Amino acid sequence: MPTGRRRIEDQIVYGISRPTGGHRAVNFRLNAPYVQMYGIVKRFPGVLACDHVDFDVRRGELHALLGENGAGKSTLMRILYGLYQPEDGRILRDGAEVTIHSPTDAIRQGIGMIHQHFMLVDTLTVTENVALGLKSSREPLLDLDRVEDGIRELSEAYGLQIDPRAPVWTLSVGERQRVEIMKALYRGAAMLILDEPTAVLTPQEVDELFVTLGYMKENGYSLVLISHKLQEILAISDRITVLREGRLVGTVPTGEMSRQELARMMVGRDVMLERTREDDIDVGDVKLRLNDVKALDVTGQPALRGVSLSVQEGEILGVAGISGNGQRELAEVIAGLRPIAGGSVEMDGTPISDWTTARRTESGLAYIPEERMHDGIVRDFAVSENLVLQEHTSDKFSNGIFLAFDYIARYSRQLVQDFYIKTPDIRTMTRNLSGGNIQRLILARELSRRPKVLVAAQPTRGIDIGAIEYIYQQLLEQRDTGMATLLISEDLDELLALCDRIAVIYEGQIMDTLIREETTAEELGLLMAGVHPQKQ
Amino acid sequence: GRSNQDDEEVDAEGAPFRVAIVMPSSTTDIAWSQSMFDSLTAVQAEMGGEDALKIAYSEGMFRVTDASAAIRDYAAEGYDLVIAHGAQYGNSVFEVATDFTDTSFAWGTSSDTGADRGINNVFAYGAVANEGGYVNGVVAAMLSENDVIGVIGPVAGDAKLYIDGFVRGVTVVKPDAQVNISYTGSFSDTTLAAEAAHVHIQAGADVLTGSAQQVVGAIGVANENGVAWLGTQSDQISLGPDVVVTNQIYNWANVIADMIAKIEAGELGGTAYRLTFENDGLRLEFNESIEIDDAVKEAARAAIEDIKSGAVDPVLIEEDDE
Amino acid sequence: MNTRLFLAKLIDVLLPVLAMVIALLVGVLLLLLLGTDPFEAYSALIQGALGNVSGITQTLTKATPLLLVGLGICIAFRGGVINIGGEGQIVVGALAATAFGVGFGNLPALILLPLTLISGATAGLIWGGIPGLLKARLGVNEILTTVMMNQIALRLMNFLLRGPMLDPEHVAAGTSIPQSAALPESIWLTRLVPRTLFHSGAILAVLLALAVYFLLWRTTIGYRIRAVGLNPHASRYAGIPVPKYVTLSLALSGMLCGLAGAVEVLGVHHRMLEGLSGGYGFSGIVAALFGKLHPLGAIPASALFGALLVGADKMQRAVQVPSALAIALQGLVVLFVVSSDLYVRRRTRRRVGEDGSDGPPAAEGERREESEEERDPAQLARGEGGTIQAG
Amino acid sequence: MIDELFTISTLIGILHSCVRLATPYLFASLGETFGQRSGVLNLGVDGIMLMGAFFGFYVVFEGHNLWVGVLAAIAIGVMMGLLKAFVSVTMQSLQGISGIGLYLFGLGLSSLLFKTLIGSVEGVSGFRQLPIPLLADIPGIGHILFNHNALVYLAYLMVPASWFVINRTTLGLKIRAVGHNPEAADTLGVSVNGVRYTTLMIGGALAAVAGASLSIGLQNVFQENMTNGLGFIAVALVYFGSWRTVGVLGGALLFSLVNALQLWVQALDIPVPSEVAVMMPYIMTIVVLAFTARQIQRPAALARSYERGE
Ligand SMILES: Nc1ncnc2c1ncn2[C@@H]1O[C@H](COP(=O)(O)OP(=O)(O)OP(=O)(O)O)[C@@H](O)[C@H]1O
Ligand SMILES: Nc1ncnc2c1ncn2[C@@H]1O[C@H](COP(=O)(O)OP(=O)(O)OP(=O)(O)O)[C@@H](O)[C@H]1O
Ligand SMILES: [Mg+2]
Ligand SMILES: [Mg+2]
Repeated sequence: MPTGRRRIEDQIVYGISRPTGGHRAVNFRLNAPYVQMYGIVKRFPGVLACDHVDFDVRRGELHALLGENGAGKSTLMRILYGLYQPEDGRILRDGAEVTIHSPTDAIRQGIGMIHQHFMLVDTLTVTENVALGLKSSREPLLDLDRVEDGIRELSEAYGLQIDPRAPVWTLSVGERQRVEIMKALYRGAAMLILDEPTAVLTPQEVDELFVTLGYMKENGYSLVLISHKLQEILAISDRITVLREGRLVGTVPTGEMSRQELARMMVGRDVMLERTREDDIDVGDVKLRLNDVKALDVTGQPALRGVSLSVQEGEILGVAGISGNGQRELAEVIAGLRPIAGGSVEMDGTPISDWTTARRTESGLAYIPEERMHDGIVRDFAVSENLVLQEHTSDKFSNGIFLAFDYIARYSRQLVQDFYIKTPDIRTMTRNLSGGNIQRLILARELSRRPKVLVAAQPTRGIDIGAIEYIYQQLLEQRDTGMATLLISEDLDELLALCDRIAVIYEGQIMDTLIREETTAEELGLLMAGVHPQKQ
Repeated sequence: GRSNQDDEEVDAEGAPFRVAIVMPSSTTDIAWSQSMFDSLTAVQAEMGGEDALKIAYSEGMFRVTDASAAIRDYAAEGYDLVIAHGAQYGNSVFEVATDFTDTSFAWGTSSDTGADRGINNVFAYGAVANEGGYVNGVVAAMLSENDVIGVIGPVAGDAKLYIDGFVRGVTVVKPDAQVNISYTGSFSDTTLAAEAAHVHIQAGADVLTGSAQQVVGAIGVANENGVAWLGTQSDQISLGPDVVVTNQIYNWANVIADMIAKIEAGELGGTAYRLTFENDGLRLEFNESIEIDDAVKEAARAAIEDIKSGAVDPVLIEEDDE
Repeated sequence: MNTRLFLAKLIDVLLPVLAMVIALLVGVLLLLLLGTDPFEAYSALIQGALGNVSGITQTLTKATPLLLVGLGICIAFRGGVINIGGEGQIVVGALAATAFGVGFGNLPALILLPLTLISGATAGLIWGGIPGLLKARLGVNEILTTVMMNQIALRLMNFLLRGPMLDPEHVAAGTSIPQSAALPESIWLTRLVPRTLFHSGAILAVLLALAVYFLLWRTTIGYRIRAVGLNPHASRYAGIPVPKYVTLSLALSGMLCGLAGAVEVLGVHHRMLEGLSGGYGFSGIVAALFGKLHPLGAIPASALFGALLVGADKMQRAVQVPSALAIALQGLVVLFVVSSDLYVRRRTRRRVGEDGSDGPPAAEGERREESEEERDPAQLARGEGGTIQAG
Repeated sequence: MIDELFTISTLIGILHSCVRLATPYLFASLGETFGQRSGVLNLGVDGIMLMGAFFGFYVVFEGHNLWVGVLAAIAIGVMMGLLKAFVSVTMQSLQGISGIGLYLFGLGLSSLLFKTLIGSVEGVSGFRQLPIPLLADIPGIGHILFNHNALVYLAYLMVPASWFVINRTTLGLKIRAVGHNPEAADTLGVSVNGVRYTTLMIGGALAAVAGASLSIGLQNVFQENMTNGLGFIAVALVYFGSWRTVGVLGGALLFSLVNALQLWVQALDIPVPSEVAVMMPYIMTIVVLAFTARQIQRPAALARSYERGE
């Protein structure tokens, strides 16, 4: 669409020239570094988050940033975006040294950032979110209509489909991310930092995102992509920088790298990427059964329209599906966090639909929530306190009234050891752990209870491969000891690697349940889109 | 006459007589507390100022614990007379009085001197407010043209004497006049009191009265609407120069002077004073700046005389209880 | 713990006191406005609060209700709710205690005393529990309800003290003074120092402070209250019945305030009368803050704030300034102390590293509290919480 | 008696009282709404009101024009707002408590100034009834709505005005954003603290005018602590209105209506015990909210002070 093209050109002139205010033509020299960072140092209480890190991004380049949880990726980029001040180091833009004290400065330097945890005001509409902080053409009044037009143009030009008038809280994760990108584009950013943008996206959304990023690259944007997914990085990045424990491991052209090599750079040892599993486990009797379960979502709309499935002892049943098709509700109904609107849930053959969450937990149900920062832990509790969140009343940890402190302490130290949770101490505030470690903490808490049934929602989202390897290992071990696992995930590779059977959920119904050996990613993909392969 | 004696005595000893007073609200509440404070300063002036009569005060002692601490302190500091100007201070007064038997105390709004409990260093004093209430009632009845009169009380059961007397006075003159009484449920809610005034006026009242420090708001409204206001306790004319017709004023001067005299004569308590028209403790002041129908003035004076002579007794009116 | 950390924490503890001093220095301006000699005034303030037995006992007497209310506030804060209803809860507590004590006056003291205290506590528990329930079940904001319930309680008191509970003797004497009959002398709390108001309620309060500390940091209930206060969602996921604990923290908070009322009646006035509380509900919040919202911190804190109140009154008497001055000074002190908190938080955060790695388990609560300071605002925010989906 | 209550004239009277009574609550609650929408809880409203009430009164008492009095109130209100902002935004103090400090400070200082500068309760002639030509003559409505003093009208004008500022201006957008997600606003270069300073100054000004509306509008007198805790009710009403200007209007009107009603019930001595009558406004407010309370959109960052990640 030629018109679309034209707009892009305009946009770029606009985009690149506005930050410096001057009227430079579009004759930017590709491969000239746009931003350079030298010897960046950032210290947090107890952690050296960045230890003399060098980093640079060229024009028209997509530079991937890779590293374990807590390696310092977000921090490095937050420094570039003016959210944190480095203790040491220099930042250059177009070869000239700049100081970036605040996001405002960053924006002025043409730098935009898509945060890992979205920075959107969800009570406001898309347009309002974009207009926020911008000078209005008719101060002091708002000029939302103009902003809206701008948004429509850009979304057409970059294939970013969003309804400018929708309140953000009604948007899907993918749409929210587009709003974030829109914010940056509208502000005429010449460089875009994306912190784990794909962690929260469905495969389709990931593809759409990459298309957009492609456009932007063509048009001379500098892009930084943080991700834990090696194949993605290998697929679309030009160069890769790897950090480990705050230090720079190296920057390499993507072409020369393999997943194995990357993994080694990241973790510092060989990582088993292909999980092979011996398949001769004997599945026992049914541990968890859902009969025609119905449930409503927050807005009162039906989210589960009669879901039936069963998980057997020693089996991992995967639930594949594009997020927002009822996965969250499914997990919550089983965990007893959402009232059941119809049908029944059985554990060990006994109906548990009307049991409290606590009772389900006591009788052997474990749950790894999707929103771990939000639902999985109390950020401001000590690690040890979070490790007994479910069980603190059980006679292991209390006599019903008083908590058994010393035991809890000993127990926590043990888990921290067994599950390799990276933390200074069991009394450290949990919020000071990196996301990967928080996930380990939750896993430790749930698995150490030796549950009969585990419901795990997106257990590896945003987790580095080292941690992922470990988590897979744990899940498989537990399975071998007879745990029945319901694994809800959008990552097909993950499902295909771990599951015995895979159920595909679409609009609150199970499209089909397939044996892993007899299905393919393609088939699953179609089902996830609501299409029955045989029917076409 | 008394004051001369005092002067002599003071001269004789030289050291000033030291009075301390503890009061629940502010010295400027134009109500209960202010009436006493003004009287004290009046006595002071009469006796010859600071070096004849030294006054120490603690205001805003609505918290009884604080008041009780203050009373005890003043006693300990050797004040000659410690006035506890509030009903709620009763406990504290007697408790301290038993500890400081040679200090004299006075307890407001009561007739209980604790004599029956063998305590004899406590005076008691109160105002027979229904006398002034009665007279104000008479005045109200005569002023009212559409025979509707509004009363703004603080808390039901409080200011009972005044209001009962007032109602009595009205009904004596105009048996079928309507007296609307409304309470704000608080002593200091000037906003609600003001609105209550509005309501009364809209409900047809053309004469208003009320008690407690909250009335300032109501007087403002009366003023704005040119509706007559009858004041009580402390001088409220300044607030409504054009509408405050009469003002029952508590004049504690004599009581104070008499207590001082008794104390210096070595009698530390036992007397229960009651402010009445008879002993000039109650005064009815007419607002000189506005001209008032002589008939009204006359009726008021007559009412006062009747009360003095005991011809009418505005006190016992338990039956017509709201 | 190592001495450096100990010193650091000592400074943290002393910072509020420093802030208080600075506030008083600013207060000098007010004194000059009144043409009083600041030096004289402040020496009177200190004298009055701590100078002699009477001063000290007054301070402690004042500190007793402040501590009890402060403890209630601590629980509420930890549970993520704000309790501005202390005032009303004190009043109903005092009313209930009096009603019971007078009504069943013929019971033996050993039974009557505890029952009287309990009835006071219960009344407070209900008065605090109602906002709790309304918040937990219907999402009615507790600031609104507690503010309103204060007014209702006051009017209820006005009514009862002039009607049903009015002292029969006074009715007889015709002097209808709004106060109840006296409680049987047998259950008056013993005065610890003769010729003062200082009574054994103070001991009770201190014991309760310990109890609350244990409740919050050593028991499962406290653990749940704190968990709910910090993250209702995660608490739900962990199977904690959130609405129940929201209600509970407000109810317990109210219970302690109600108890404060009962103790004031039993220890100081021996009957119910107007002006029994007059602001303890708010002062208690301040005391709790001075104590860093920690039950044990509340002990010295309430003593400190009590001293300020008592000293200010003494100052009014000594240099004869309007009572308003005392109030204004309190305001300044609160503003300065609450601000000084920032530095404590900053210092604490700088120590996070060391903190993780030292200190005996005994220091749990303390450590927790310390790092918790930085997020009390967050708790407050959550206290604001619109609604929490039931179950 | 009871039937009098339902005569047209009485109903008009009740509504007229209601409209007037709501004035101070409107000013104060709207002011508080600004603060809370930007994420700051200010419990000190009552203290600011008292300061406003005093300065408004004092200026008029000194013989100046009524509007000069209002300006004086605004000035002091802005200063009190600044103080609150400094303490709870810059110093990031616990907002609930710093508010109480502000309240005590305002309460004390206003009384102190009153004692030193004036000394005794005096009256002034404040804003007078200002019937709006023509409109005031409409039967019923005219008296209810258009027969009040200037400040009453101003209070009601503040409702659409506040709504407009919050929903139609760039400042309003910033306020809403800062109150809900300060981090997000910050990353877009919105000065979180700047916005909060602004809203607190606006809130202070409005609270002070609320005070003035008593001392030179409805009562024409100043007395120590004359607000008698009105400011706390005003804060409560913000929750009642769930942070919407219209909701706040509703809350103020409901509370005032019940108050007016109970005053009338008493005045017409309808056999309702006054003890009960005086409790009704508070009970009703709770009850009504309890039945209407829904998933309200409270500013997510309310009462949470903001500091960047580090
Ligand atoms: N604001 C902060 N305060 C204290 N510590 C912090 C802060 N931000 C980051 N850290 C710590 O700094 C280290 C680096 O964090 P960072 O967010 O950069 O890791 P990351 O590479 O983004 O990890 P992940 O892959 O989980 O996002 C971690 O140990 C983290 O705990
Ligand atoms: N204010 C803070 N104080 C202490 N630590 C913090 C703070 N903010 C962030 N961190 C730590 O820095 C890490 C990086 O922050 P970020 O928001 O990127 O989370 P994350 O680790 O990437 O989580 P996830 O992997 O789930 O996305 C966080 O995991 C957290 O442990
Ligand atoms: Mg990160
Ligand atoms: Mg991460």
